[in-house]
Amino acid sequence: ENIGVSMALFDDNFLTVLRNGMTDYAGTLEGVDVQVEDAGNDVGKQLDQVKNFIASGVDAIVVNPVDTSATQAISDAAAAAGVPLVYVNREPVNVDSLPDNQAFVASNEKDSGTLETLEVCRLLKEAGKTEANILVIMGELSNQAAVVRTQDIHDVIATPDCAFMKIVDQQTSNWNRDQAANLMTNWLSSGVAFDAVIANNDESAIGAIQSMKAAGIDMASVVVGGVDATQDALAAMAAGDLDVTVFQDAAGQGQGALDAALKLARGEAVEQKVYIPFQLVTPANMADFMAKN
Amino acid sequence: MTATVTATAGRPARPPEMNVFLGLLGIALVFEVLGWIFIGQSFVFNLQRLQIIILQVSIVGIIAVGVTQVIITGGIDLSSGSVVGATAMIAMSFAQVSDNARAVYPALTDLPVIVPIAVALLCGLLAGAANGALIAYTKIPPFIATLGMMVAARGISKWYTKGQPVSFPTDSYAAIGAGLNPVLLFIVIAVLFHLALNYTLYGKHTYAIGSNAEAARISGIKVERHLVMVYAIAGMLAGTAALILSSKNLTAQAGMGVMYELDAIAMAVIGGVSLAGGRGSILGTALGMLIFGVIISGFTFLRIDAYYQEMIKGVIIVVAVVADVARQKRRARMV
Amino acid sequence: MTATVTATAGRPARPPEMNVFLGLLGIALVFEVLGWIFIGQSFVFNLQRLQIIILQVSIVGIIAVGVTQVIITGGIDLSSGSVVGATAMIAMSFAQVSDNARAVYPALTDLPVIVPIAVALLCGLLAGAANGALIAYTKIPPFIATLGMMVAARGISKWYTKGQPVSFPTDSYAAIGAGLNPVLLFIVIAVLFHLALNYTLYGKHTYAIGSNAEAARISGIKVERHLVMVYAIAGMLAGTAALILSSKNLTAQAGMGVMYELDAIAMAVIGGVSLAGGRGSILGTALGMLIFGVIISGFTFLRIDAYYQEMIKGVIIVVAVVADVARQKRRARMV
Amino acid sequence: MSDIILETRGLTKRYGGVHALEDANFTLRRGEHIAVVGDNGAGKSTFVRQITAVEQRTAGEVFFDGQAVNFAGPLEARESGIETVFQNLALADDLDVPSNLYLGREIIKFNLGPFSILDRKAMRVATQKALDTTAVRIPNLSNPIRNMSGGQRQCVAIARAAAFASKLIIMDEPTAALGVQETGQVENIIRGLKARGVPLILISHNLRQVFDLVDRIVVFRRGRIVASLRREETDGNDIVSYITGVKGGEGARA
Amino acid sequence: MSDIILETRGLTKRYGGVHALEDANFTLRRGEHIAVVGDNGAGKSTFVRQITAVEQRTAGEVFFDGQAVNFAGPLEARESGIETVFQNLALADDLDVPSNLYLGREIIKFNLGPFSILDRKAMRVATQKALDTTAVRIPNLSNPIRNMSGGQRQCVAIARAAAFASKLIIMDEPTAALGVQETGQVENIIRGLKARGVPLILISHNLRQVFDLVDRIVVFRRGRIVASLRREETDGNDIVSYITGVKGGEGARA
Ligand SMILES: Nc1ncnc2c1ncn2[C@@H]1O[C@H](COP(=O)(O)OP(=O)(O)OP(=O)(O)O)[C@@H](O)[C@H]1O
Ligand SMILES: Nc1ncnc2c1ncn2[C@@H]1O[C@H](COP(=O)(O)OP(=O)(O)OP(=O)(O)O)[C@@H](O)[C@H]1O
Ligand SMILES: [Mg+2]
Ligand SMILES: [Mg+2]
Repeated sequence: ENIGVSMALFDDNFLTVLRNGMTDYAGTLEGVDVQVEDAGNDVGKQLDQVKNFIASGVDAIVVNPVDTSATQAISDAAAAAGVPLVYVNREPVNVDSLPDNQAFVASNEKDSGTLETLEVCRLLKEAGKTEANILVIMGELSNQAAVVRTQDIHDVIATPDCAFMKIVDQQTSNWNRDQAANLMTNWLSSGVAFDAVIANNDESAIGAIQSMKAAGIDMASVVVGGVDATQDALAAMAAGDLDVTVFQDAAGQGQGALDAALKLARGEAVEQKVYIPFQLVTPANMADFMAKN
Repeated sequence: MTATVTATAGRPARPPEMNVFLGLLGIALVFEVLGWIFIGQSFVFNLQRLQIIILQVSIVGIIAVGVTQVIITGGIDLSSGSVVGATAMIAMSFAQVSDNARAVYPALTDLPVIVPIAVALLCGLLAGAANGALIAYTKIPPFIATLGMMVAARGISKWYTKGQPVSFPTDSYAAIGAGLNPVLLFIVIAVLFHLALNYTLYGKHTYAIGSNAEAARISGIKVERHLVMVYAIAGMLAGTAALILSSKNLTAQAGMGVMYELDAIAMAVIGGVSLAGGRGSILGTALGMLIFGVIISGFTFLRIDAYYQEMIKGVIIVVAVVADVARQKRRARMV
Repeated sequence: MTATVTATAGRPARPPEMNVFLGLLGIALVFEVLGWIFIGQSFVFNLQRLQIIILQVSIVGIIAVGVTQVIITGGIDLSSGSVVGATAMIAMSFAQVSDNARAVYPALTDLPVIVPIAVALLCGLLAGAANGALIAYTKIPPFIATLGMMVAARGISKWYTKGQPVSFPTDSYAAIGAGLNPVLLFIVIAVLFHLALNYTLYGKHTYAIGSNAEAARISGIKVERHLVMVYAIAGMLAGTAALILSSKNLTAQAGMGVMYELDAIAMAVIGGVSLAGGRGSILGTALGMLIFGVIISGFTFLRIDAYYQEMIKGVIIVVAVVADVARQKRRARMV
Repeated sequence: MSDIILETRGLTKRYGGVHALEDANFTLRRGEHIAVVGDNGAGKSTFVRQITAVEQRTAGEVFFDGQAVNFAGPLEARESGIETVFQNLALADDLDVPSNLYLGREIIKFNLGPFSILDRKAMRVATQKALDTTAVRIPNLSNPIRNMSGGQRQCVAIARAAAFASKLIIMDEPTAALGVQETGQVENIIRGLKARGVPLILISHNLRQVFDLVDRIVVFRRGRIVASLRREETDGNDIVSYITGVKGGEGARA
Repeated sequence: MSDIILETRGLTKRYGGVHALEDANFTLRRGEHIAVVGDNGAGKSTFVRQITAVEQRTAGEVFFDGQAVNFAGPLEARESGIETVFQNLALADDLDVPSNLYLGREIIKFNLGPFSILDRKAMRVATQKALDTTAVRIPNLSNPIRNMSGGQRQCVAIARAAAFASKLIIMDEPTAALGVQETGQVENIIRGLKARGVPLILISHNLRQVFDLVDRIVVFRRGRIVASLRREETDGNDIVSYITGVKGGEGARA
């Protein structure tokens, strides 16, 4: 079978793991040919890629949506051509109206930022804070994950339990370690007092950590949270710098999506909605995740 | 005794568009042959594929039509991709259905489709006119003026809904970019601008400014006003592209249109439009656009690993222009 | 009867860099005043801030030094950001420690630091030389040649490890970009190239080519060879930037350096380097770079909402160049 | 109606510290042909650039057709009736000959504002006629100007000015690049303008030509007008001594 | 050693359908000064561009200094000893006068390959000297060439060629933009070259100048050489009849 895969973007660490999980798994299967395309974070391009797959006569398509609200057009195109379709990683907006030969294997992005912020909230309480200043480092402002994760932070802080936390500033690092490092140094130079840094991804958290360490700040006195549980992040956690991150089974999602696509292509029944939960990673359980991402 | 007349009027040289066309055929042929060898099917003789080849580039193609005129005046427009993003967000927010819980303007839903269309054209026009006015009246390089607009417009699209995508358009809005409409719209626009550039005052002055702006000014062409018009039209075409793109995808996103400006410029230059200004045609740009379409579809067709696609695309852009330059030089030299 | 001599030698006009410097002071002053009003502290008189102002732009500044020469020859380099990405990936993969389970080349870990340094410089040099050779020998526009390289190099960086980040460098590699080293390296490079452009054959020929390439060729300058050299050096500086960037961040990723090329070009142009070629200086570019640094730090300092920052940045780029152009015009017209 | 078509008072232009033109007082009567001569860098082209508003003057006044004028740019100058052949020929290199001749005043078949349809055939025919008056031989009118010889380009520029002549024509070294035959033709064009009563300012280094054609000769030297002499009251040697500074004092009223 | 420094046989250049130069047979002896005259578009500049390899010829052979040559470009031509003043002055507008004069052969203080240190003072002094020979007045040598008058630019180009004169100098309408005084000076430079025995090809529309300066006059017409006459055996009217086509047949050996 030929399976066409359209990834939201290639130069994203998490999605890279997912993608490699899929291709590695395909390598173990007999007669399965996976063709992966890079949508470059462009919804228009993604739709065109799906149509190109259809024109080339693939047996099934896997889409990692650039934007979960753009999935209607993709579903329509695949349905019109009768090609099975599986969404992976991000829950499509039309999840409740998917045709029979479409499915999704995804996580709910709302969970990631919520888990992260709740844990930071818990750690701050544990440290006996009654008032805590938070710095937020956002991902790329045009990116959905960044928007949702940032909203999660605000939502958690809005709950009475964590209302003692106060966001003093929130800026963007564009997912980028270098920009996050510069951002943190700028904050430090402004003398902003803070108790925790909540970043939309691990790279940004690591950038902030590097700057804080360069400025001689004791990392035990600051709570830092990220999302992704990348190798670098786990190393930072092992060093005691990073306090919280959130793991998502990227490789597992990739495998699951490919399996679903193959089954649909063969006309077998599949579960239409498969939720893969996010998991909180702390120094306590980090050993379990070391080999995963 | 009479002098011999050896200097005869040159027969009209082969138009540069011919070269681009041959290039297009060549590339398609390569895919066709490789297709039979590796995939066992035809690349070209597949109606669905021919449609997607044009469909997937016609939106950027509309931008490229605007960019072509801009380049002919000797300018450049780096802002078109970002203008697409910002315009799509704004226009789409006036095209949402009422049963959408998260409408940007809950009070302004289910509007007639003319409203978002007017908004899109106006947004594009304003952005383009701002580019043009800056370039014409402050004399800053087009590269910088449109770079500033690029950064600012992307900022606007991120700020407009704080990064939230805008979705759930009305049916009439969704119809704009449905099916092969983008292709039809592209063809109409391309033909109109082909005529405008070749048979009207507008076109003559566009070429004159690109050829020698000082001469154009001294000759009485209102260079500043004309430049504003050219950039404004380019902006409006970017607005049109935003309209079609968001309608086709049923959503508008802050990140829409990233890099479209470079693709549009590349299409024009591959089609023989000179970055020095004064030379080029819509026909050439349309051919350049098709080359892009063929390459993108060809890659998927041959199942070329995505990792290699960008490398190969970079090489093809360069090779296409190299070939065109070389052919023109040879023609000038020998014939 | 003797004729009156009214045409006297002009006193040396105020160098354009002076304008840029005044612009820099002006912007810093605005932040200083706003700082006292809104934040209640000084913007400028803060050692840590002065350091970060320079530190955060010095890596792009190194690229901008290379781009400045390229622009002086009348060219442009859109590939530098992508070259940074690709070079960082490749160089870093030769700088990994052995106790890293996922090293790219498990057999090639703990290498002496000279190896990744040499690799980075070589990669940058090759990419730049390829740009230069294309431009010089096939005569395609620099915009297109470097656009092709931009796309291709980004493809390489994504392909190299299939998108996996490359981390865990050796201590000696990590030391390259630690602390204020990026600033020191920038200063050394800027001074070297300032001298080269002003006092050597290299500089003279660079300006001559940008001013009139045909004249330069007829006068016996080996234009092609020189262009290859200029672009190769620019590539090498991008390689140097990749080295420092990946070392500073202890990681290399496929997305590194995105948009750096535009920032570098903007720095040069804000610093008075003419996109038409023939005019500009490293000093101007350095000042343009500082303007960028001040703006970035100023935004964070004033806690301006991230959503507005890009819009304001776009406006500032344009205003800076508009002001510079206006001042130069006024000077030429009146004095 | 005054007898004077153009007058400048105290016209001055400085570039940085370079005093290219100082306190030029100049008068041109209706129908009069005046030559402006002077060494290289004497300020002749600068003088023309101020009158035609290609540059903005540093000081002084310009009166045209009885009124003080302050043109914002060359377009305004042209619209009020001043046609100019500039020293650095203002031609659009990528356009063909008819397009250049009619640049900015194209013949229109159908008026649609900026999108008016051009009458290309009419322009082509009229161009051929205009060129015939200059006797220049241009094998293919549709070739872009880029490919023409220096003289051919010059003839296109002159044909353009002559074809649209109205109140005043200024020519900055129009025959510098021309051959014997074309020079003769241009001189004939100038004589035709004289007969039609169109006033002319001719900048030229060719004293033979100057004495053949004009009524009065104005000499520039180092940015100043040092002499203004009727053709009859002077001769070549006299003019040369003014040009070279052997004669000529603080400046003269032209 | 042959007496002939430059010879062309059947030199031909076509641009598309335009036969700009047809079958030109031309000979220049050592020390000889030849003028090339002809109407605009007659092919004079084209002839020069072929010899100096600015363009590649369509057909024909060029012999220089006794050898068949096939220069790859103007640089090679110059390196083998041909200095040229092109019609469209090859100057770098943004550079100052000394930089232009020494473009491509800068004086060096300290050799470091491409990064050799320039001796700016020496070039400045030498430039002033070279310019003195042309009598042009340039107020400020450090001004970029962009701001110079047409004549000043021309003088810089001529000074450059004269200063580095070696085996052959070609000047394409060198005095077209020049004033009376500067024209005189350039003519003096040319006489100086004659005295030094440097051969010269002078393209000019100024017949007075041509008869004053050269040994032989070659007439181009419509891409062909139609006459080649020693100065003594002809006069102005004769030349004009060749230029205009009244005289002259299928072509002549120059
Ligand atoms: N833009 C400028 N900036 C500085 N100096 C200038 C500028 N334009 C002209 N000049 C100077 O002004 C003086 C007069 O120049 P102008 O071009 O008027 O001379 P001209 O009389 O026309 O000479 P020519 O006969 O050579 O054309 C010259 O010394 C020239 O160098
Ligand atoms: N690149 C080109 N393409 C097409 N035609 C050209 C090109 N260059 C020159 N020509 C034509 O070749 C002919 C000869 O031109 P050339 O420049 O040699 O004339 P010339 O004798 O130097 O004239 P002038 O005295 O006006 O300088 C002209 O008809 C011209 O239009
Ligand atoms: Mg002049
Ligand atoms: Mg010529």
